[in-house]
Amino acid sequence: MTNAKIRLATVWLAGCSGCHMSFLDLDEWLLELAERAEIVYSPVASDIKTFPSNVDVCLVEGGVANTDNLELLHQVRANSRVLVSFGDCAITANIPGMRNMLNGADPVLRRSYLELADGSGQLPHAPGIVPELLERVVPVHELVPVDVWLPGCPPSAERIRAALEPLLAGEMPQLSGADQIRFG
Amino acid sequence: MPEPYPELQPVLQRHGYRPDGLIEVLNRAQELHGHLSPPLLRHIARQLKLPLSRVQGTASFYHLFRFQPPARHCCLVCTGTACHVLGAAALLAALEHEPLQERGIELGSVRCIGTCSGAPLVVVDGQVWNHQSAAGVLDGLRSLDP
Amino acid sequence: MSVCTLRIDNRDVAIAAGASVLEAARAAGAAIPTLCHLDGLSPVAACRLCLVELEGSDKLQAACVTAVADGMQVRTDSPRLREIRRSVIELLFTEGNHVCAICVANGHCELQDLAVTVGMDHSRLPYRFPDRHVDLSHPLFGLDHNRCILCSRCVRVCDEVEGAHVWDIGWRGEHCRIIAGLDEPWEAVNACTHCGKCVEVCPTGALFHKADTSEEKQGHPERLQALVHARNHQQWQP
Amino acid sequence: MSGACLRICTAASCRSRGAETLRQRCSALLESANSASATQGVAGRDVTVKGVGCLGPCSEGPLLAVDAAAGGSRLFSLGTNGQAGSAAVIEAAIKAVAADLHTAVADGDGSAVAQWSPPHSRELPADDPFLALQLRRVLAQCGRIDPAEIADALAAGAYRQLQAVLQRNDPAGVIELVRRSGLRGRGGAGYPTGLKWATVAAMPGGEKVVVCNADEGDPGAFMDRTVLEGDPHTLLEGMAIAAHAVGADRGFIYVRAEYPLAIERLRIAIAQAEQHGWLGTAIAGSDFSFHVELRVGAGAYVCGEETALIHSIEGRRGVPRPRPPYPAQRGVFGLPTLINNVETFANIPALLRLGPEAYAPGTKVFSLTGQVRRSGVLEVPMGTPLRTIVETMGGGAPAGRRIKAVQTGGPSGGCVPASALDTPVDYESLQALGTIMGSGGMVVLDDTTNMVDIAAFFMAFSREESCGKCIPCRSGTVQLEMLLRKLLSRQASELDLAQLERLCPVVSEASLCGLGQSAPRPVLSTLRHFRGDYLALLEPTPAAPPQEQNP
Repeated sequence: MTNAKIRLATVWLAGCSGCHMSFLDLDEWLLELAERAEIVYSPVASDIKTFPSNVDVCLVEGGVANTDNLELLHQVRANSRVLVSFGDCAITANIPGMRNMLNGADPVLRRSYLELADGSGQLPHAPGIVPELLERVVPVHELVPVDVWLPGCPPSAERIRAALEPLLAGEMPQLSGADQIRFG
Repeated sequence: MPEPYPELQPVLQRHGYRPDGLIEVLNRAQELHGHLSPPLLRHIARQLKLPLSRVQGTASFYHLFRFQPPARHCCLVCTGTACHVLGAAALLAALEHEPLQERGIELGSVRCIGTCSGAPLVVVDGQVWNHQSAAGVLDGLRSLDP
Repeated sequence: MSVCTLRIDNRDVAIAAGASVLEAARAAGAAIPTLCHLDGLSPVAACRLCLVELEGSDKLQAACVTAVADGMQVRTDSPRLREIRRSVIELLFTEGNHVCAICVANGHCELQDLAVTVGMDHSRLPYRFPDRHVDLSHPLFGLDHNRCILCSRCVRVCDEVEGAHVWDIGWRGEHCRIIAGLDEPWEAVNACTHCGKCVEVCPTGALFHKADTSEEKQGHPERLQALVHARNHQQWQP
Repeated sequence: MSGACLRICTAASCRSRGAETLRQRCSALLESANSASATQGVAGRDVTVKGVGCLGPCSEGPLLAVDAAAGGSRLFSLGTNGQAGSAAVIEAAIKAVAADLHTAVADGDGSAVAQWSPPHSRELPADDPFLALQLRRVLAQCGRIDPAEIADALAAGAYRQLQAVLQRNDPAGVIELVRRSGLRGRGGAGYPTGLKWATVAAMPGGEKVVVCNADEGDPGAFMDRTVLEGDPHTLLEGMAIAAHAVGADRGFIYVRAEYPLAIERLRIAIAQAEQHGWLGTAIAGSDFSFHVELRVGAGAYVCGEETALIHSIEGRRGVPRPRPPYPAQRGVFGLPTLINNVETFANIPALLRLGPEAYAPGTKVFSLTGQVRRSGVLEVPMGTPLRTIVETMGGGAPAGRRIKAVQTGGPSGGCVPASALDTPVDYESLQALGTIMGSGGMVVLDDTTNMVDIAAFFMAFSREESCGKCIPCRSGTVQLEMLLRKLLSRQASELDLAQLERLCPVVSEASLCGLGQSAPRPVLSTLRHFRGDYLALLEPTPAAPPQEQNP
């Protein structure tokens, strides 16, 4: 069994990390998961800083909002067999995507750092340190092919488990019904 | 209190103050007043005994009804098929870059006026100008009264 | 009253002549999704979710406005219909700004439920993120255009049941939006009786009670239906 | 007519080239010459000038025809032929023509004018294919009569068929003649006209309505405008015959606001017909009454859809509703309503005059425009090959270019590739190619055209004109246009192309009315015949110029 461990990663793009919190809500099943999967990259379960190669399953939380998100997503896609779009932000852009209604990165920065600033606001500018915002926050599948969609804000622990169980067994999950695919 | 908008009485009468005359009345009202202002729309709604939202909903459905006063001059670029294949999009784009508004000229587009042999064409204050280029239109617009 | 016999999904159904295919299908237990339709209001066939296949015709028909006929053979489910229904829901989601997580109607929303019904775990079409407004001028209610799907239930209930005709649909095409009065703030329209029927029939969180916060809005279309029944039959259920 | 006659086309296209000014000048000039000759006792200078409807090849306008008293006429193009007709150029040309005419009149009598050729003009010989290959029935009097003078129309035979119909008083017989002629709706859908009339006639109830759909909205189409501006009485006569046949006493003409001259001509024609007893109460001494009202649109393409048109006549948003009930069952004000388009009604007098057998298979009026040497309005026998129209009559693509496709049917139609130009123009043949006859707009596209751009153009049109009631059309057209724009900006992948091909049938099958149902057709048609244009855009670098694909 230990030889057959799948290599599991989770990444956190533009989201609130709530999906990851929900992942931690799997509680004691996490122990079972640890038996069957090796967590090779994760903001909540690993200290590895660079995305590894040869990943079997990667859960991607969050929309794609800046250049760092975009770069990481391309690494994820290039190195993962199954990419799971994990939660509403990854699937719809959701809350981070609400900035898209302002129509562009510049209006968003101006609104946040100048118009709503109390006094001496200034636009952040630190090339190479602060990643540039993309013009709009984009759902993961609009940028790279996605294999599994796991909606929810956040997806409940049960829902996450319903998706992971088949993946651990090397199968693709078939999610349906309000318990498994309802947004929100 | 005197009846407001007495000039609308003939068209209202012709349609017997019936709701089905709404578009005809709106057409006439705009002809007389240049645009459909809220007081004018309220008056028409009252005369035809129609809910305000029905009058506004109907007026806003049709492209030619307008709720703002028109500029002194109006330049419509025809964007019908024949004009399109003969360069209307570039013509419109070029004119959009000109500060026409400052000169009291409203720029718009129209979807085919059915005189396609003059494509690409513009309609300036109701007059058709055939076979136009951006430079030609701008030249012509310069000769309009300021 | 004469009776029509028809087949719906290979089940025989007998129903009063003049009934709609939708009514017949529901009587037969066939689940046809609907959104703009609401019992008690006139049908408009705008949402296209209730399209069905009729034997002998290539053209799909909206079940809500198609009258039953003797010998009619109806199919309410097929790969073609499933594709259309999912696409319609995707088009609705991508057209507005439907952020379920923060919506008053989360958990009680007909659009959200239909996404589940049609198996929409993501939209294959890009979200458009339109710039829309929220009207909070009314003392009791709000209208969030971001969540409006233009089903026109509010327009019809206000016109057909309340008789106030506060609402209508303004403008055209992609620019369509619900308008009050002369496209004024809701509060400025004297015709409004503050009855709240529009809020109760709204399938999403577009029209809401201001007191409601996330997940707290529950629609009450049954109250409208009780009212219409009472009025039509002079029968009340106290 | 005893003297010579100058017929000057004052329809919208020639009018935009100064034709109305020309007519006024010539008219004034001859009037003064005639009155001078009358006072001087010089006889024979009986030359008349009249403004007439479309003479055909609009690209050659302004057009002027000179009729000799002895018969025979010559057609002249005063056109600058493609040159930007600035006001100054037009004014100079008009002055020159008027001055020359003045000399001709001063020099002689009517026969001198009959020999006259305007300066700087080009005579279009009678055997010019654009003229010679036409079969003018709907447009028989268009360009001959003065549309603002009912006397002129009456002299040319207007209302004679109506009179005969009223004398025979056999409505069912008229419907049978229409049915036997095989006439089909000229508005686009091609529904059998006789069947439609019979359906309305069979509806119970005393009150019925006849509606003429003159909301000619397809961009690049102006057949109906030509009839309205050039010979409105033929339309009114056709409507009155239809009203008598189906038992209606009330009629509406719904005309688009973008046609101000057509509206003016219709108002005059209706008023004159009423004065002469050809419309109104107890027409021509019979007990048949028919009152026609003009309704002017306000800019909404979708109002060409019949249920939307009904709503607009009723003063509502021009939003379509599901059918049934069909307008024949429940139309304007809930009454049984017959709706036909302008050209359909205008066919009726000729149909009755010739009889159904001699009439069949009828004619079709087309407006030929786009990247073609000669554009304008032409009427040809149904089934004329497309090649005859665009190459022989229209002269083909401009110099140095080749025809790539012909677009028919406007935003609801598709593109016929050059390889299929031998297709006869009829309802079925065009449908087999994935397009439609439509109302008659024919836009020639040459080999500089990118067909994806054409598809995007029409999708943008449908998006703008969608009424917004049903979601597949309201939002589907937006998504389809976004996909096409993505292609045009070379950012699309094969997945996007697949998405495009998936979404098209959804929009066409799920939309409520014809606008949405046919909105994807320009995409599907160009995908079918010019897939190469799409594939070339998928590549990141510009590929070789797209070649036309063989279907």
